[in-house]
Amino acid sequence: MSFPLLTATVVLPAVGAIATAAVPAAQRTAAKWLALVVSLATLVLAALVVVRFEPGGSRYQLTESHAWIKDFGVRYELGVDGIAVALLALTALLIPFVILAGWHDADTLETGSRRWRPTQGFFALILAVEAMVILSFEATDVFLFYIFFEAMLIPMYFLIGGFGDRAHEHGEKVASTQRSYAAVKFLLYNLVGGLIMLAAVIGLYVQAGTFSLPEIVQARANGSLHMATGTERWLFLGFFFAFAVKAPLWPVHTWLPNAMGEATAPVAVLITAVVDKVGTFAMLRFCLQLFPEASKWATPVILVLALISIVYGALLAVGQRDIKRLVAYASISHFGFIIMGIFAMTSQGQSGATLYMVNHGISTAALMLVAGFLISRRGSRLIADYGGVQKVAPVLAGTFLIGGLATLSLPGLAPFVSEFLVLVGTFARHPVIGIIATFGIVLAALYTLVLYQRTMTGPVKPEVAEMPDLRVREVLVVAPLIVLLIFLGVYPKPVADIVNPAVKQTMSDVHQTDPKPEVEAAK
Amino acid sequence: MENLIALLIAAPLLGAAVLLCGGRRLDAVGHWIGTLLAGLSFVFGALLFADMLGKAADHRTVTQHLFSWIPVSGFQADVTFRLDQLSMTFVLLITGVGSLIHLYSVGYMEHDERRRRFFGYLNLFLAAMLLLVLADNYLLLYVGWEGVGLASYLLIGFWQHKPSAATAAKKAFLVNRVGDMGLSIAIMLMFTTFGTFAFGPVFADVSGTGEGKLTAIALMLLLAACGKSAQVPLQSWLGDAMEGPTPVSALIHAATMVTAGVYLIVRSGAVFNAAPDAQLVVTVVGAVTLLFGAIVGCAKDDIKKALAGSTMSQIGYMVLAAGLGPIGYVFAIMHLVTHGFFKAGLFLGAGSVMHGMNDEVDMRKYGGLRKYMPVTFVTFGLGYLAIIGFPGLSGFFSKDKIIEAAFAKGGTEGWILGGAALLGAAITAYYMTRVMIMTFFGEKRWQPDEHGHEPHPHESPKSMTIPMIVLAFGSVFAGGLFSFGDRFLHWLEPVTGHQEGHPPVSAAVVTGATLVVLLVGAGIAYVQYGRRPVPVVAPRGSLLTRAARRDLLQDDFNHVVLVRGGEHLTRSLVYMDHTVVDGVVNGTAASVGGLSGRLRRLQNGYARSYAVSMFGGAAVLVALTLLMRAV
Amino acid sequence: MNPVNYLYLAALLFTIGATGVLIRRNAIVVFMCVELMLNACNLAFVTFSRMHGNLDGQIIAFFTMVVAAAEVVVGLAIIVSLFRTRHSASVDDASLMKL
Amino acid sequence: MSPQLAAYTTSTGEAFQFWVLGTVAVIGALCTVFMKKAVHSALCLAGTMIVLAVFYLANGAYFLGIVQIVVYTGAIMMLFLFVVMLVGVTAADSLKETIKGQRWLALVCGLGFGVLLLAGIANASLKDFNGLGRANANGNVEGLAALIFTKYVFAFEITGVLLITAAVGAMVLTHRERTERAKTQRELAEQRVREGKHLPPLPAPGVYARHNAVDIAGLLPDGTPSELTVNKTLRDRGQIRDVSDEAIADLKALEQRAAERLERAEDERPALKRTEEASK
Repeated sequence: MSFPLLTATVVLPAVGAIATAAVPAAQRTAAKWLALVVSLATLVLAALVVVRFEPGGSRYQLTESHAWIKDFGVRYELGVDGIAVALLALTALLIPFVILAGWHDADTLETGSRRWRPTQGFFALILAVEAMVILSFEATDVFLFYIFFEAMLIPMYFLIGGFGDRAHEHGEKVASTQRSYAAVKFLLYNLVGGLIMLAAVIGLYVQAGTFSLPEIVQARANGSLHMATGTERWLFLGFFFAFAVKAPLWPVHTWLPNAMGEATAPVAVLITAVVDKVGTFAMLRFCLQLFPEASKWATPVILVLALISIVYGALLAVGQRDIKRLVAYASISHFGFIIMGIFAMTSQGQSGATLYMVNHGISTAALMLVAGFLISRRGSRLIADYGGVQKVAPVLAGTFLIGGLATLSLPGLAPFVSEFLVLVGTFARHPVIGIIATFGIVLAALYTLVLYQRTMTGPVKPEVAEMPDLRVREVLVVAPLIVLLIFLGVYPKPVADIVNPAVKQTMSDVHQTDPKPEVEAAK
Repeated sequence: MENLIALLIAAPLLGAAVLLCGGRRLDAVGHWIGTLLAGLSFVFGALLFADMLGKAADHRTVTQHLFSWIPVSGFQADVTFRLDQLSMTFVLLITGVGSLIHLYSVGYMEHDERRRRFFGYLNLFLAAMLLLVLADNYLLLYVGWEGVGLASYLLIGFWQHKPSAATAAKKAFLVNRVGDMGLSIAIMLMFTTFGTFAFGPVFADVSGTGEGKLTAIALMLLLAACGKSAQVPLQSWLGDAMEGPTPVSALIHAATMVTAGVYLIVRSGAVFNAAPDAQLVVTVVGAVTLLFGAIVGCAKDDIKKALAGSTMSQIGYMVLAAGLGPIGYVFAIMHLVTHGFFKAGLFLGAGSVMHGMNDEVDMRKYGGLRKYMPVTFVTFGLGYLAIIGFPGLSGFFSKDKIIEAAFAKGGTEGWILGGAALLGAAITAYYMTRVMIMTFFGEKRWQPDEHGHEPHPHESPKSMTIPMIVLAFGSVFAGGLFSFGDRFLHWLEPVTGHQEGHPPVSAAVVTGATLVVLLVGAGIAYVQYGRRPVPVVAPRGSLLTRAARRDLLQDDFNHVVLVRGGEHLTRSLVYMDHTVVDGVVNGTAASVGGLSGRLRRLQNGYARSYAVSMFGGAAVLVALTLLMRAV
Repeated sequence: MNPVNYLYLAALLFTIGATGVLIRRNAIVVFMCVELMLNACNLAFVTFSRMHGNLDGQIIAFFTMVVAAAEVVVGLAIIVSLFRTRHSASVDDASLMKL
Repeated sequence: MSPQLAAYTTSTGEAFQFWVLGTVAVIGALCTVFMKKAVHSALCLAGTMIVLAVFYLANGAYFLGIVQIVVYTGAIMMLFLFVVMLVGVTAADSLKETIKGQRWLALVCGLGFGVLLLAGIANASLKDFNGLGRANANGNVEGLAALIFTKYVFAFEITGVLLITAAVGAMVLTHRERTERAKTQRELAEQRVREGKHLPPLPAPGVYARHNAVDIAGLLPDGTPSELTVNKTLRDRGQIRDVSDEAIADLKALEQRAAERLERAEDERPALKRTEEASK
């Protein structure tokens, strides 16, 4: 038996989380370093997964399978395809930056009590989220996936509710009320989604008699598992609803701005760049593969919802006065693109959507973390409180601009590749929707540039005049992300090569082929 | 030799990377690094040009495949460069004028503490512009297209502490984005129609495609061109873009970037040729813009904005020519190159004037400067003569050809387009004469600024005058050089194709008419501004003048409809998101809360009550079990 | 006679016991009623054991007795300590389970 | 009664026994529920349990029958009685219901449940009868032992653990450890002085020359009873016999006679109030 690499990528951060939590109260710094080292080691393991993965090989690779709950046929079944590998790598990559960016975020909570160890808790929770997210990317057993899809809400709840931004102008009490409101909202939305999904998971088991994704897909393909049209549609909706809440899709998006606004910047990155990706990933892996017919049936509605998300999210981003909420609404717009790409049912759209997940993770992380550094200096999230930062902190402003440009999908940076693929893929099948979605790129420019203009340019406000530029630690966080954005913008081939075969497979699972170009069709 | 193509782009790109990431250590030498790399790029361009001249006319196209960029099934985007005569022309223009302007900026930006960064941006612009003209497919072109937009954004907003500059930069980027939307839709259309968006296959397949699709593609490309080249209706950003440093206005907003739209149309000639309706729209846009820009140029007192109006108008000529199809492509590019020389020269001259006048831009506060800055006066004057089409200078050759071609379009359209072009020439003469007289002739009208500093007009340093002199040479001789023996025509014909136009009246008549309107325009300006003193405070002016000062009310329209409307829309959406979308969910939560509040009364806390519920529940379960068994 | 009658008796006793739990307030009597229910169950087990012809039912009844004994010990201890603190053995004296 | 008989048939004797004893058991159960005094309930329950023990024997569960008598009736019920004594042997519940609708709900549930159970049993196909002949062939106790120590050995061990835990638990719950030194008489006296009430010893119960039982509250001068005079335990059980009414009536009669003799006006009589009740 070979070394269980996938399990290792889960166990390592999980053990790391426990170990970090157990560090004595006095050794705060040790806890931070421990968490950082564990996350870097996980990154090494993830890199190993990427290396060991053969893009042209079988569908699921590095598989592991052990019986777990025998009576219900629940198995501990892991396996990765190209899409999962890409997202696994993204997660493992982002966590060290999240940890490094949040280095001092939990310090101010320190109180006299010896048993109260918020710093340890903060980093342990981040590692716990990492372990759960990675497992949900790897699980090929529907039930196993479901458990961790839900379980990750718990650490996220505490991260949002327990470690918010301490904005100076509200008193701490107001801030903490809003924080717990945001945390509860996050939890409730996702729990409701999860509950409906649980019903669908059970329904699926009743229909299929197994939880194993490959088995069900195979059974559906060779006709041995037949589902009535109505049943399939209901089950699809049950799964899709949970993922749409997680993603989030309009109109179940309102938890995201609250959660991202109240959480610290690294946690906001964790929400939008890592945890939410599980939602879109699951649409691609579970919704499409398990219910191909229902997916096709629901496509028009979902595309319209995605389109609304794109335009609506962007318009609301324009109207925001709070930096972090602005980024949150921008993310809603971007998730609209991802979902649109998935349900465009073309290989360009789906490859684009997968690349989009990776690129959006990196670009949002860059923008949000720099925004977090900015906010931590002034202690305010309101755009109006800034102005002229560019003059006093040029490196901060420069990195902020690059993050913003990535958000508006400037060609040459990674998000452009994916956004264009999604647009092309959608346009090929649904021209009108594709064209309307293109308005999104104008609106993206609008909210990004307005944000940059109001915070960074203009005369220097007296409150920001003394603002220090980025510190070494902060540069260490941002610089690699920017390098990565440029690299993946110029040379996305490595990721595309990993993703493409999996997308091709998914397309054939859904019985879809790309529309032929007119010229070729004429021939 | 092909490998040099990549180096052409790599040199300024390296410069941008080094200068922007290098930090303060490079402050002392940064500008020279930037200039050197721009010059190096020009040297590479010259080498490639020499190489190209050595080949037969039909074998001059070379491509360089670097790597596969976006490989997704059915969607292949490669990083491939294509160097043919058209690209070569642009490469030489961009690197040549670019290097000169780098040199000029060394002096112009001397006292700016962020000079290193300025050169980094300039280098970034060069790289992006070269990528734009060297790309072998539309997607790669798109990268360059937005790249120059970014550089333009950064450079317009270079003095970011001025809110007006920051706003202008944002506006330029946004308006360009609207155009970019057109380009991306065009690419998507190409992909669904042809299955590819590389130049070669697309142009080859044009014949087998329906005209409707092609018209749609062409119109979308036109939208892109309108955005980038400041054509009506997306012209509003160019005037505001003058907030940037003057070298930027010269390089980006006169000589190179704004002409990218013309490049796009000429490059996509095959598509436009197959879509006559789209071509008609192109000519209309060109004609409207050339008049629009000219009228705006007449009313502006800000020297750079007057020149910006002129740029808009001149690009209108080019677009008009490009819309005429094979009879106009070559002349569009020719005018583009000569315009690159004389307009860059004019802007540099304006920059030189501002440099000597404490950055004053209002022409009403100039006057009589010819005595103080002779070199500037001479070079600016030569540029002036070139742009109005004074016989023998560059502008004469290129503009005259375009007017001829417009008449050659034939039919009513030909007369209308030709007439518009002719009218445009008259207005050009008028407003350029106005600029010339207000700046260099008449009485001195400058006043102390608010700090009491009286400007002391003086000639600019060598690093600024040399580029102006070089460009003045270009303004004088380029047109002649190109036209004698139709050299430019033969050079470009293999790429763009050419068709001789036949104006309804002979070419000599058209030329004569052009000269007449030129004299009329210049004469009126002389009467208005040369014969009587120029008031320091602008008179109220006629309705048209007032409208033209406000860019013919286009900004007001934008403000009222787009900005205000957008603000209202976003504000109401924010409100809706909070009340309706969130409200539904919160309302559900509240009603569940109310219901549970009522249900809570059942929980009276007495253990026996709970026991009754349990027992009742057990009874129900038993009943259900029995029922199930019975059924 | 059919031994099923034992089952009817067990059911009857169980129901009486359950009703007693519901209507009596004295904790001790409630407890006795619980015992009555347990005994009714035991009777059923024993009868089933006889019907099935094996001793498993008796074993279960035996275990029930053991558990009941343990339960009584703890339960009465609780009643005693409750009585000590609240001076009452009524289950209705407090509605502490109310939110 | 032979094992054979018990195993295969239900003899007439058994039927007779069932109907007679069954009736007794049901009556006992009903009395358990409806008797006012806990001690009566306990006795009735014990009766029911003994009947059940007989039924166990009749069903061939000899061991269980004996255990039922020895353990249940002999030990557990006695434990109940002890606790009843502790809490108050004469304490009678008021059968008045305090929770609205509880009794009706309980009766409906009880009846419904009972009917359902009976219906269920009636519906079940319980025709086959195996009897315990073979199982009890080597003796009932041996059969049980064989099962307990083989098949159910784990459960058996666990019940052992349970019993020990229960015993320890009962001790923990009822044992009160003195956490501080007992107060001396002097300290108690000082405490009383500090608190400022009942400086002298509490008054004795009983009404002089009439009642001297400890559960009768002494009367205050105006004829109302003072609960302070009764032992705390009795007070907690609510076992206070109130004779104040008689005393008050006597007093009233005395006043009446005095008034008639002195011919005093009605309203000049001293008002009689039950001060303690008013204060409650």
